[in-house]
Amino acid sequence: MSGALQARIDVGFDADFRLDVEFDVPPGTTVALLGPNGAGKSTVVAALAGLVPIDRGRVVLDGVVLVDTEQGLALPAEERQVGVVFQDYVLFPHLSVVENVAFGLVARGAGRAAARRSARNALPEFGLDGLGDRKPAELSGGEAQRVALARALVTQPALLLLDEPLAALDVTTRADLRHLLSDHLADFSGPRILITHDPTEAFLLADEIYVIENGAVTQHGSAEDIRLRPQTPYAADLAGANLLVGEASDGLVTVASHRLAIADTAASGRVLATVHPRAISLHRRQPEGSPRNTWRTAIRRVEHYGDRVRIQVGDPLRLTAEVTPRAVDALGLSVGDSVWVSIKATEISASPE
Amino acid sequence: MSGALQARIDVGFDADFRLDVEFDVPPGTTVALLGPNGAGKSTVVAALAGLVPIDRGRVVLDGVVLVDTEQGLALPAEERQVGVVFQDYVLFPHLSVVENVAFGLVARGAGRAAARRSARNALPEFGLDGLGDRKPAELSGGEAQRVALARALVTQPALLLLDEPLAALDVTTRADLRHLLSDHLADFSGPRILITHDPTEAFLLADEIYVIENGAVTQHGSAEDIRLRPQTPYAADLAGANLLVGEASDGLVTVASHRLAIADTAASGRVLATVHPRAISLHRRQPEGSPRNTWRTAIRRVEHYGDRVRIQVGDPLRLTAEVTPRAVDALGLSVGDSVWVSIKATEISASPE
Amino acid sequence: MRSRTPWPLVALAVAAVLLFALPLFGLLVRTPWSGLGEILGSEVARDALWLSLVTSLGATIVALILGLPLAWLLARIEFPGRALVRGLVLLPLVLPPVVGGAALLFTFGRRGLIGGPIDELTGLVLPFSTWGAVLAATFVAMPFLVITMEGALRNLDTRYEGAASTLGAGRWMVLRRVTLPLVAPSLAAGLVLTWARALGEFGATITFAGNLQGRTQTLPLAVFVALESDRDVAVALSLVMVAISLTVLVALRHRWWGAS
Amino acid sequence: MRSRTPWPLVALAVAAVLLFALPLFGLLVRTPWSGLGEILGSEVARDALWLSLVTSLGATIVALILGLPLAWLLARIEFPGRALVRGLVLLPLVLPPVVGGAALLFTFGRRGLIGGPIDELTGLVLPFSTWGAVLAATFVAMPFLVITMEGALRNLDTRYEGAASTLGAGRWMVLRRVTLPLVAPSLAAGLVLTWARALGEFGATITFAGNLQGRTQTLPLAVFVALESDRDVAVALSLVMVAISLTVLVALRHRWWGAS
Amino acid sequence: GQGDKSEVLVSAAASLTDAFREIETEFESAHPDLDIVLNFAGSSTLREQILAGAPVDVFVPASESIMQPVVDDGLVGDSPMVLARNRLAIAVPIGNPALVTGLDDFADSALLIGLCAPAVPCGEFARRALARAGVVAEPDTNEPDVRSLLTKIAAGELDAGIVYESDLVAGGDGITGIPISDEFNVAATYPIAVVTNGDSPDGAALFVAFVATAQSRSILAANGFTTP
Ligand SMILES: Nc1ncnc2c1ncn2[C@@H]1O[C@H](COP(=O)(O)OP(=O)(O)OP(=O)(O)O)[C@@H](O)[C@H]1O
Ligand SMILES: Nc1ncnc2c1ncn2[C@@H]1O[C@H](COP(=O)(O)OP(=O)(O)OP(=O)(O)O)[C@@H](O)[C@H]1O
Ligand SMILES: [Mg+2]
Ligand SMILES: [Mg+2]
Repeated sequence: MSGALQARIDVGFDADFRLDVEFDVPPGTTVALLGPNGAGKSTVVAALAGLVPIDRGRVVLDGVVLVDTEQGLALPAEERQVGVVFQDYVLFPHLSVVENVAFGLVARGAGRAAARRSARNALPEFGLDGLGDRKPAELSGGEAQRVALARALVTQPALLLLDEPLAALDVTTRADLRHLLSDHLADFSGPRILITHDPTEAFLLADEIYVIENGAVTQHGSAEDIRLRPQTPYAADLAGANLLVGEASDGLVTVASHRLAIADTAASGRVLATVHPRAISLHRRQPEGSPRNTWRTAIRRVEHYGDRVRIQVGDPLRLTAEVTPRAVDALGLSVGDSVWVSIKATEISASPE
Repeated sequence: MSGALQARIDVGFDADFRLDVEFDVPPGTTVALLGPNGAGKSTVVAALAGLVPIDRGRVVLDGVVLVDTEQGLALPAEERQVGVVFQDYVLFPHLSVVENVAFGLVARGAGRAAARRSARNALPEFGLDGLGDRKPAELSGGEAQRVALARALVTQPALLLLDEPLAALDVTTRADLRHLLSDHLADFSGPRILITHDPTEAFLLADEIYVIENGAVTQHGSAEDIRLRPQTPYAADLAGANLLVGEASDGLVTVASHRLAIADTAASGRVLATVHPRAISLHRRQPEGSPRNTWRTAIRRVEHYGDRVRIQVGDPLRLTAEVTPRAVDALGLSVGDSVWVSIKATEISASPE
Repeated sequence: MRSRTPWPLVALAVAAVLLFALPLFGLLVRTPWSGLGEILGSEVARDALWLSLVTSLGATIVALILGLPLAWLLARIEFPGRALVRGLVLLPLVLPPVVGGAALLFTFGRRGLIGGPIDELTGLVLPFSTWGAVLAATFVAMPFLVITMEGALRNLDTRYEGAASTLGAGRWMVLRRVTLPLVAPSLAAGLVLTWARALGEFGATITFAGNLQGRTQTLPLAVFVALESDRDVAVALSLVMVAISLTVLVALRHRWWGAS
Repeated sequence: MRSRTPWPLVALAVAAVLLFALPLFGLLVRTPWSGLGEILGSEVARDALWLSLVTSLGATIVALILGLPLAWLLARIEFPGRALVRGLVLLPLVLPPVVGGAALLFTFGRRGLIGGPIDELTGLVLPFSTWGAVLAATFVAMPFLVITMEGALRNLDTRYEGAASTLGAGRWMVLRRVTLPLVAPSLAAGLVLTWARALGEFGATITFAGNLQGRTQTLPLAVFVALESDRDVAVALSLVMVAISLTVLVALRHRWWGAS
Repeated sequence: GQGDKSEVLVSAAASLTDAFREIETEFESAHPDLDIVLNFAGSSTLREQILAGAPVDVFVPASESIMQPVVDDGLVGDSPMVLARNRLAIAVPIGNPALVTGLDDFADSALLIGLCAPAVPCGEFARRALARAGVVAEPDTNEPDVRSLLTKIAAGELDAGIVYESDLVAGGDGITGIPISDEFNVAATYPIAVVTNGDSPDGAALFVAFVATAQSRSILAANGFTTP
């Protein structure tokens, strides 16, 4: 079975926002959409599902043209084989959990009783045993999200659109459902699109990542690509890296009038330089030795993350360093303190913009 | 200003679920509620806010009795000075963003025009510039959540209840709003309760953590306490640790008929033993040397998290080990492979249940 | 919230209830209880009761079949003249019943715009037939369904319908399994108003369909005629109507209205 | 979804519109257009028009003040006999107008249960006064507001009201700024039905309030009298009612009904 | 009503509308201190109002049977007198498309004919007239009042019906009348009486006296009534 998705979508709300993106999702692969709030991710879902008419573009799923504005063609939502987990679930408030889950089966032609039976059988898998007869208003947030997930997955659609499907789940369930989802996704031969704000989730579940910002795709590639070579500040935040934009020449990058030595002497012109937080060292006294980049600055923020501490330093370059709690205690670092920053030239990777 | 919250709450839905918890939140401190889906966290919020009548209990805020079922007293919601960010926002669909944010100010007596002005001024802080005149239906999920946060915070209530207030935010905004929130919380002298599924968020923002499971508090203490000595499997998941429940005697813990050597020879009776994933080593061949616990098993799952890989091994003890990607490559580990597990006795901490 | 009783509201509501209850009480006081059985057992009364049930139910069904689509269009589709159509729907409410009946005669009568051709083609003469009584009751009662449902459909969040369609539900299934259940309380309200109005319908029926026992003489017509000859019969028949509507509504309580 | 026109629905809706439009057309065809100006300029017509506006608006306002609280209670508060009260509210719809008017007389007439004491205490005699006409119209029209609003309030998600109260809004502010705006389309529907029914009210008014020019003779009553003397006048006056209701509804289009 | 004039409230059967409006004008010019307020409705509606205590001074229903309960309730001062009579006539749509000629045609089952309901005076009288003529009629409708019977005849829905002569004068557009001969004809009686509920018994008495004058009788006659 083939089943690829090719989508070119251009749609706008008022003058404020315009989404103009293009995807190509081969069958059996998962694309993660990541992006800031309001970037247009949910709008992509609505457009693919047929809930928002698009202004211009063409969507082909498994050889079937879902939309083609040039031909004036737009399949209604119910004729697209698209399963959607909505960001805010949109469970039917008048139906019980079982009826919600069975809805798609009935709509796709299963008998009422058979559909309910399959739906009820699917509940345990989603951690919903015993909740089958509840109404959505009687569910907790996480339970409701699981119902939404179950409702979309049981119909086995040709395209799966998951809009932050795990956001409300507790750590345990999230891990379980991540596995369930990755098993499901592995069985499921169609393309799927996963929206998430959790980079880990994206890295774990997706074959390819699209970063959408302000209605446009700003970067796409493998998780590795994004992690190692983020192209925008948002992508750098995702990767947990520091991103600097500067001018390279002769093994130096000039960022906001500050010069950093880099290993790559061939780089020139505008470059994106990334530094991993763990590659940044902090010292009380001016460090000696190999690191070629050292300067003095003040601590802006100290955040304890369990066994790691993230420290943000201030101008001239706002960077985040990651150190151990032991180091923080040993150096007695706290906000406002003056510190020396050092970075080895080899830890700064620069790539043309 | 004092302002402590003392709450004893007992409330049930049907026969299925009963919440019976007790808190004591000193003024100026933040308590994080963590717990599995359906544990009753949102119910705590509803009960404290006065939206769900409680069956038995007493809530005192800043010396004012909000509820006392023995006296048959229950202040209506509008007379409690409680600010709530609801898990599903509950923005007023007929009001613009500015009107939503201004609502609480008007209700608390500000003039209509003044309230709108303050509300509009507060928008940039929450990353909502330019969205003031939108209706909630025209917002993205993350934007809506920010409006909910702004609406609750501008009224400066005596008690803040935040139900997963950052769940829908992108990484950048989440970090920004976490800081905003922690600044806000620092200024704000009343007690506050934060519900989250993100342990990092809890560890960063809360002074004390309550773990709620199935309607009851199963553990409470500092972030450090929970991280180092989780008392339940859920808490262990939170801390990212492996939790084993067993019988200790003579420096051995028996877990499901498997014996583990521990350093603490004095421990006896039922104990909770925790092992950090990084303290578990995996080998292709039977390891030699100091680790006292070694056994052979199969790999159940391999998950790549950027620069770490988590590997779950199967029976007799399901444990998760964390290794570097390099190690995975070097050892050629994949699902189903047989491996040797080794744990140093000193890495297993046991505490009485 | 739930525990506090809002006294000013209760006071106003009690005043409203009294406005309805006191006249009923006044009516009950003047009721000739002794002769009641005999009056209600009469053939005239039984025929009228039966016809009233038939025509009011018939009108409600027709109103549902025609009125619901109209309400849906008014609520959901933007088309020129929408406000005008909505105004047109209210005509039967504001037209004096006799004028409304006369207007129906001009249209559906033997010599009417539509009635003429119908008569020629099918031999069906609407006036003086039970069909005519149903038509008159529909004309007068349908606006309640249309207007109530338009309001309810406008209030409804269309996202549920969207979600249903992504699950493969066609328009008809969406309507039946999502839209209507979600507006059930308003639909119940609209149907009850429609049925009650049809049951009480008098003016247009008398003018359009005439007054023939067993064919077009519904309870209200029987009451009107009885008022001319025997007031006791009129009061007794009125009480039958009161009893029917109370019975139906109390019986519907749980089924339709839904628990709150 | 948005782009496809559901033809079967449209066909049914068109049938519904024709049911309302054709009789109006029939009426227009028989209208004496030449003498219209003179008829409408007459004192009788002007008095009746004015009175109709006053009583229908008055009845709508009273229905709002008394009926909204009742609808709220019916929708939100569980109390014994709730179904009975709801049934009671429908009485005016099912009672034949003359009987309804007579029941009002028994209650609010000079010798009535309430009317007697009122007369003695205040000297106010409701029958044959404009107040009486307002009372009769309220009695007949209020059910529409109550039933429509009960349905709408039942449909409403109470979480918004809860959220408003946590923000410090008291019951009144919640009602005014949250509840009513959220049910605005249904409220508009209810008010329009109420007003239109009050405007068209005839039977209870003529029975309870009498048919006195300038005091209780509203347009429908004037039409009734005109039918006895000059049909042209009757048709012309009916058209005035049609025109008023169409005008009001078309004017309300944007303000009230909200854009879709 | 105007200023300090005392009002006399007259509840009259709707069929008297035109006649009583003219009589009102005449009466008020003869008695400038009195203001006649006319209350037209169906006779039974008017009766209900009076029985419920409405402040009516004069009651003029379209039949004696309607007046009777008011008399029985002791609400009438002197016993009612006869104001006018109204003879029956056959009404057919204008142009008489069914070519009706007289009461005999009412036995023709091919025609659509309408009568008032037997319980209503016009129905009772019509049946008596038909009986006198020896005609057995099977009406297609028993209209509860003359007005709806007339509407249907005017609209051509009915081929013929029996109504009052006064109806042919007032609002008779679209209708052609065919007289019924005296030998079969039956007349309705309009009684008039002062009601004790009223606030102006003196004015009421004056009005009742005035309607018996020749001036009033000619007005009634011009509107299709016969006078005693
Ligand atoms: N109906 C609408 N009218 C106007 N603007 C809208 C409407 N719906 C969404 N928008 C705007 O379009 C943009 C994209 O919204 P969308 O919901 O696709 O964002 P998103 O990427 O899903 O964000 P989030 O991560 O917060 O869910 C946002 O700026 C939003 O405010
Ligand atoms: N109205 C209700 N009727 C019956 N049960 C309910 C109702 N509301 C909530 N529950 C149940 O009560 C329990 C607690 O729900 P609550 O919303 O407090 O959970 P939670 O801890 O907030 O979970 P989550 O993390 O998923 O938001 C759940 O099992 C839920 O199904
Ligand atoms: Mg979104
Ligand atoms: Mg919750």
